[in-house]
Amino acid sequence: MNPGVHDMLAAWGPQAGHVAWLWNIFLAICTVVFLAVLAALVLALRRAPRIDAPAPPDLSTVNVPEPRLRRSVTMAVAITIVGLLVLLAASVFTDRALARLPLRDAVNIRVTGHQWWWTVTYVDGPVSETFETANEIHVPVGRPVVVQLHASDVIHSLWIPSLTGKRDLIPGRSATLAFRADQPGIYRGQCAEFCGFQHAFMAFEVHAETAENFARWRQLQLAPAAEPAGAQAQRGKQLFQSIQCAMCHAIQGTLAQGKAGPDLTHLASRRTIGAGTLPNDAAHLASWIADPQRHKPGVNMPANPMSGADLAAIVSYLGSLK
Amino acid sequence: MRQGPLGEQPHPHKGRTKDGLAGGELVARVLDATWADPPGLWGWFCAINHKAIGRRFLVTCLVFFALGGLLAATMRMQLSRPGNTLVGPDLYNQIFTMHGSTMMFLFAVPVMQALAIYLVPLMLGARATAFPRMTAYSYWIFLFGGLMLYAAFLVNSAPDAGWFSYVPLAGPAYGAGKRNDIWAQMITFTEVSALLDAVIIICTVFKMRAPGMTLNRIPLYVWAMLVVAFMIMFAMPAVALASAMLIMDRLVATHFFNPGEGGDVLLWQHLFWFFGHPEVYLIFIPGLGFMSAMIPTFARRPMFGYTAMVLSIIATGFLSFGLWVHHMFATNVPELGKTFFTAASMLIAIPTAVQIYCWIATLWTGRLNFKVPLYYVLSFFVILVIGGLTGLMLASVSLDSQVHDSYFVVAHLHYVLLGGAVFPLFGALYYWYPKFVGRLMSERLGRWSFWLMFVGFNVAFFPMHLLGMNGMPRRVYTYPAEMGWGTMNLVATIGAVTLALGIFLTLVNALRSARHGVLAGPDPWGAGTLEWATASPPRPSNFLATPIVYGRDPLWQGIPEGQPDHVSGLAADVREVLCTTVADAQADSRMMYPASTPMPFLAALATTIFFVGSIFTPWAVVWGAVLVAVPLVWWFWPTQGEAQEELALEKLDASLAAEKP
Amino acid sequence: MNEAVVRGRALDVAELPTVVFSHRSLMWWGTLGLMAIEGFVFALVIASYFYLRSHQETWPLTALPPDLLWGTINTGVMLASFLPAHLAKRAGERMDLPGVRLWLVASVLFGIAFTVIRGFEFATLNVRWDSNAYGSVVWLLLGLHTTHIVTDLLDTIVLTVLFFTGPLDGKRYVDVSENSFYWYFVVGTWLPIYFVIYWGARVV
Amino acid sequence: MSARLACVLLAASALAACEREERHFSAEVQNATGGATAVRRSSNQPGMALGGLVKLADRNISMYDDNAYAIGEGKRLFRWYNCSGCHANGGGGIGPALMDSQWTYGSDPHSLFDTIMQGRPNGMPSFGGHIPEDQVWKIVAYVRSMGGAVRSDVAPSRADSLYPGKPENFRSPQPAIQQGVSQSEQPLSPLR
Repeated sequence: MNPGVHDMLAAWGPQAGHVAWLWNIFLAICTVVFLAVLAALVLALRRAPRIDAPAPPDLSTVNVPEPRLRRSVTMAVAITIVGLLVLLAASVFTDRALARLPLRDAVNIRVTGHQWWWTVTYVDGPVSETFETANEIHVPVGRPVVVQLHASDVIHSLWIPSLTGKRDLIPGRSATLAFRADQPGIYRGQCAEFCGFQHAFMAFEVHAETAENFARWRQLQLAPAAEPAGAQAQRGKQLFQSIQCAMCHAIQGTLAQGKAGPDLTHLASRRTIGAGTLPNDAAHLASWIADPQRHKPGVNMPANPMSGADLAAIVSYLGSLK
Repeated sequence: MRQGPLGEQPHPHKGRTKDGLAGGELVARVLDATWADPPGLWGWFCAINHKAIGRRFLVTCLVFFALGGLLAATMRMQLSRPGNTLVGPDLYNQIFTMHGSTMMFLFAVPVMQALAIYLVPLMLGARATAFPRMTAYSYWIFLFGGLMLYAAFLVNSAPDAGWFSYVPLAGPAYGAGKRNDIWAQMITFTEVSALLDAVIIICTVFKMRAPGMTLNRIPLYVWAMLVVAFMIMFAMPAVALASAMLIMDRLVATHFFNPGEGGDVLLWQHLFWFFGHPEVYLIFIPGLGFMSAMIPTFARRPMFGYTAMVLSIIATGFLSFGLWVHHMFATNVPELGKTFFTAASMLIAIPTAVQIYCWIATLWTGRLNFKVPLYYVLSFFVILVIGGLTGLMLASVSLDSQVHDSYFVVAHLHYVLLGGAVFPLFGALYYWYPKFVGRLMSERLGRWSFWLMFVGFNVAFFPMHLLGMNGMPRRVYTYPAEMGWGTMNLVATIGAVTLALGIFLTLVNALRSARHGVLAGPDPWGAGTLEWATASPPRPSNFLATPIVYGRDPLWQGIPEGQPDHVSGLAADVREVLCTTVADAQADSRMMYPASTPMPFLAALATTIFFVGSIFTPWAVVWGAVLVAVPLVWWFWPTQGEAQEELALEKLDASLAAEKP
Repeated sequence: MNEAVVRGRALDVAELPTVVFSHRSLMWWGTLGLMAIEGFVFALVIASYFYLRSHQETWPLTALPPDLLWGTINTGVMLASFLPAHLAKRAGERMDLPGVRLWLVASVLFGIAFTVIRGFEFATLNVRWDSNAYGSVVWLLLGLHTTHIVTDLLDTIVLTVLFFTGPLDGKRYVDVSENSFYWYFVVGTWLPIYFVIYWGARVV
Repeated sequence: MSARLACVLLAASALAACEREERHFSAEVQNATGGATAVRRSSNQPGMALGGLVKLADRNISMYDDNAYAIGEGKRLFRWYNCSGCHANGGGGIGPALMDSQWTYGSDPHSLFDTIMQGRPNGMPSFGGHIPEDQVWKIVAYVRSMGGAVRSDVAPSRADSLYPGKPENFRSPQPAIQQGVSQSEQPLSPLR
């Protein structure tokens, strides 16, 4: 499965772009400094005569000033300071540029971090217009996105290398992060603050789409779950609402209203399950439901021992939730 | 001869034999007998001689270094290929927490203090550290703290929330069991030890320098350790306090970090990084000290720009307290504040640059005696400089927002800490080994070890910069194959193995050379500072007669015509030392030192019971305090004999003597 | 008399004093070091107090401010205890045994007095350490200072007993001086702590 | 002799520590009768009602009494499954309190397990089939900790939330709570 773009230098939005620009400046200046120091060192080593036994020390410099050396060192320090000022200026300039992202007609999203997955809530418009999904953020290309960051348990950190730098989600604090995607595509994001057993598999995806695709997706998400066609899927729905599934998961338009786990109303429309752990297809879904601990040890979803028929039924039901 | 206030009689004969070169071999033997720790196993527990303690301290730290290294190797094995299942997430979290905590709290800072405990008195021409029993106590407490941590690891109770123990993950709600209480208490142990050693080093440097060693003649290494000691006094309390708050939150339900009850999780980060950032410089500045000690010796000339060097070290010490927020750029602290911390973080590059240029200038105008220590010194210029430059990148708020908490940071911090501290430390071990052991280490093995370490290090850590920029976060126990991080991780693992091999070679070298090394003699490198003026290894009293100093490199600059060259008149049959004035080190007073005693060991044992007990019940604070008080009072209480010896040596100040007949 | 004299190539220090006070004594520097550390811990706790306070609209959260009575009385008693401490120090530096004994005993009595009053202070804080963050930080602050009081009280008691039983020598007078020096510190640090605990919860 | 005793004690404490700190990810614990044998005592069920019988505890052992992580999980599930909705934080409300000494249906492990699985008349829903039994055992252990029935070095401390009174690790054992048998006393407990 192609994981999506995840490289801070492969910048596909203005925020990551500014930082990539800053990176190049830092890289250039630092490389020059590094080479200069090495050159000075190598020259010093080539120039200074070798001796192997500890010869008597050269005391000619005791209490005698060394004007030439002092001049060179002072010069080097002066150059260093200038270099640092340039870096500082570039850095501050970039900070300002990042802060200046125009936010007119922004898409407002609330992202809540959990151990080890993400709730994504689209909060624009009246309550009837808001909806919730998980581990997959869809954004329209060219429109700014303002993300309100919350944490439900421990500290997490939202990072989408190709779109924007990271920002922590801190319990008891609120923060926002603004970015824009300028090219359609799939960008991988990941939790960047150590948050327990499955910090490693706490990923998500940003799907940047054209305005109309985004609108279509949005309409789809607003709708309640489709009524499954076919006996097996029907039975799957019954099972889902009666056994443990419904205790944690919600499927809008059914009796399943659990709030502890990801909302599954449109599960089949997502690319991954388990917060980027597995691709979302029938086989993986079945094996995930049967025993998530095999794929993501420590995850809060328990193993669900059940007959093959039941499992198949539930999988086919979930598969129908486009 | 004076009488005691309660009619105590002065000791009949003690204190008659005085030291000084005039006394010859006889006095030398008396001095050895006086200053030697008692023999045998019991004597081992009574030892308070700073060389014995320093040697043990050093070895203990190196053992912890090896353990931390093994943990690192395990992590590299686990990460060598995607989806590896060598260790699961639970164990991995314990391992990387143990690795970080071990390296930071049980190796990097203590090893520097251990060397200082051994070297500083020798470099100052003193007979011992100030407060020798406290020196021993701080070693024992450190040892027991480390043992507790590893004992916990063996019974699956190792901390698992990272060496930074961020709440709430490490707090009561998400850190089940005792794992993070163990961490918090390990902090208490190591902080007590570090703080006591800091006070000891400061007092030794201020009051116990050889006559004539004015402030502007103190060796640069000692200056570095002095600054470090001051930094410890103001950095370590922060983490000690934070860990106390943490353990109280976990055990007695206080709410310091509970947002639900008015607490704040960022309070932890502020307190922790107020310690955590200076911590980096606590590790790095002694490295600078090693550089400044070795470069003049191997360039065969005095250090260029002594004053600039001293001022730079002090400046670094001060500035290091103004940077902590750059570890919190990803949190929602005010933007303006962030800019300030960016500026401060860049500012601190200047004093380091000054020192680097002064060293290059010294090498430039010197004649090079190319021995293994110099190799390690030179590697500093490659590795540390790279680490410092990536540090500038992390100092920039916006750049940090990308690389923060990614593998880029892992690469950066290892470039700084290994380049700035471990490589110079290895140089220092090769440099001072003959002083500890009396024999030189093998040059050939040394060069092999160096090149393996140097190449291995860069192969292991350079790729991590790229991994970080490619989106690989820190502290992950594995990663999916499709991320394409596999190859570079494999390379890093190969590098790590090479590095480990190089370190192992140095170990072999040290063990072999202890037997078969070339005899060193007092001054094998022809160095200029006082530790080389005495035998290798030094006699129990360090110096038969305290030297007198007339320059920055006493052994090079010698004694001016007609000036005295040593101190005489201190008791040889009683542990008597000379105290000098703080600024210009004039002989000022005499002081009697205590005899070797097991009290430090017993007190440390009691303290350990206290600390470990309080992990399980708050009441341990009460009965533990009583338990600790007993050996401490015993420790303080003078015996009849001590009082008599005191009186035998006692002289009052002129003013007092006037009114006391 | 009693300074180092040059004899040939040697600097003879046999005549230097062994009993020296304040900045001439190693002890003084050691005590100063510990004071710096502990003082900084107090400073950090106070900083934490105001940090937590700065993130709240209401302070002291849901609790009532502590009653002023006992805390203020204790402040008075502590300030008064400067005197015996100071006189003990002076007597020590004059090596005057009766004086030392008298003022050490006085200091011990004062120490006991405000350890007892401290008990009442805890009782009238009007908050528990586990009620909320305010309670936690106030208990921590008061608890830390109490630890210092108790330790120094024990030191003083031990020293007093020693001065009645012996064995004594000149160096012990230096201990008296240092003990009082540390006492100054404990009392000195109390003043800011008093204002934080008792007025930090009142003054907005 | 004393040395051997010391070794035994050390080993014992080490084992205790090991079990306290274990993180059991997958439910290798089966401590309920193989087939469902008991009727539900409550018509009230979460989600869509399940027909059929429920399982009962087959041993009077509280599986997780010595495991801090599992009890912590129990505490989380107690919130997730909204037990606190009726029992508050053990203080009681719509449902009875769980930290006092009145236990209508018995407070030993198997009674607690059965109460959760079968439900009880007038209110307590029957969770059999709605919660995996391994999780039920975790909740059982947590409920026991509310009454101070588990070791204080294992019981959870305060939550990161509003202060709900004494944390579990400070509760003194309620006289009426039968201690039952905790699995570390089982030579061949199913956890090993």
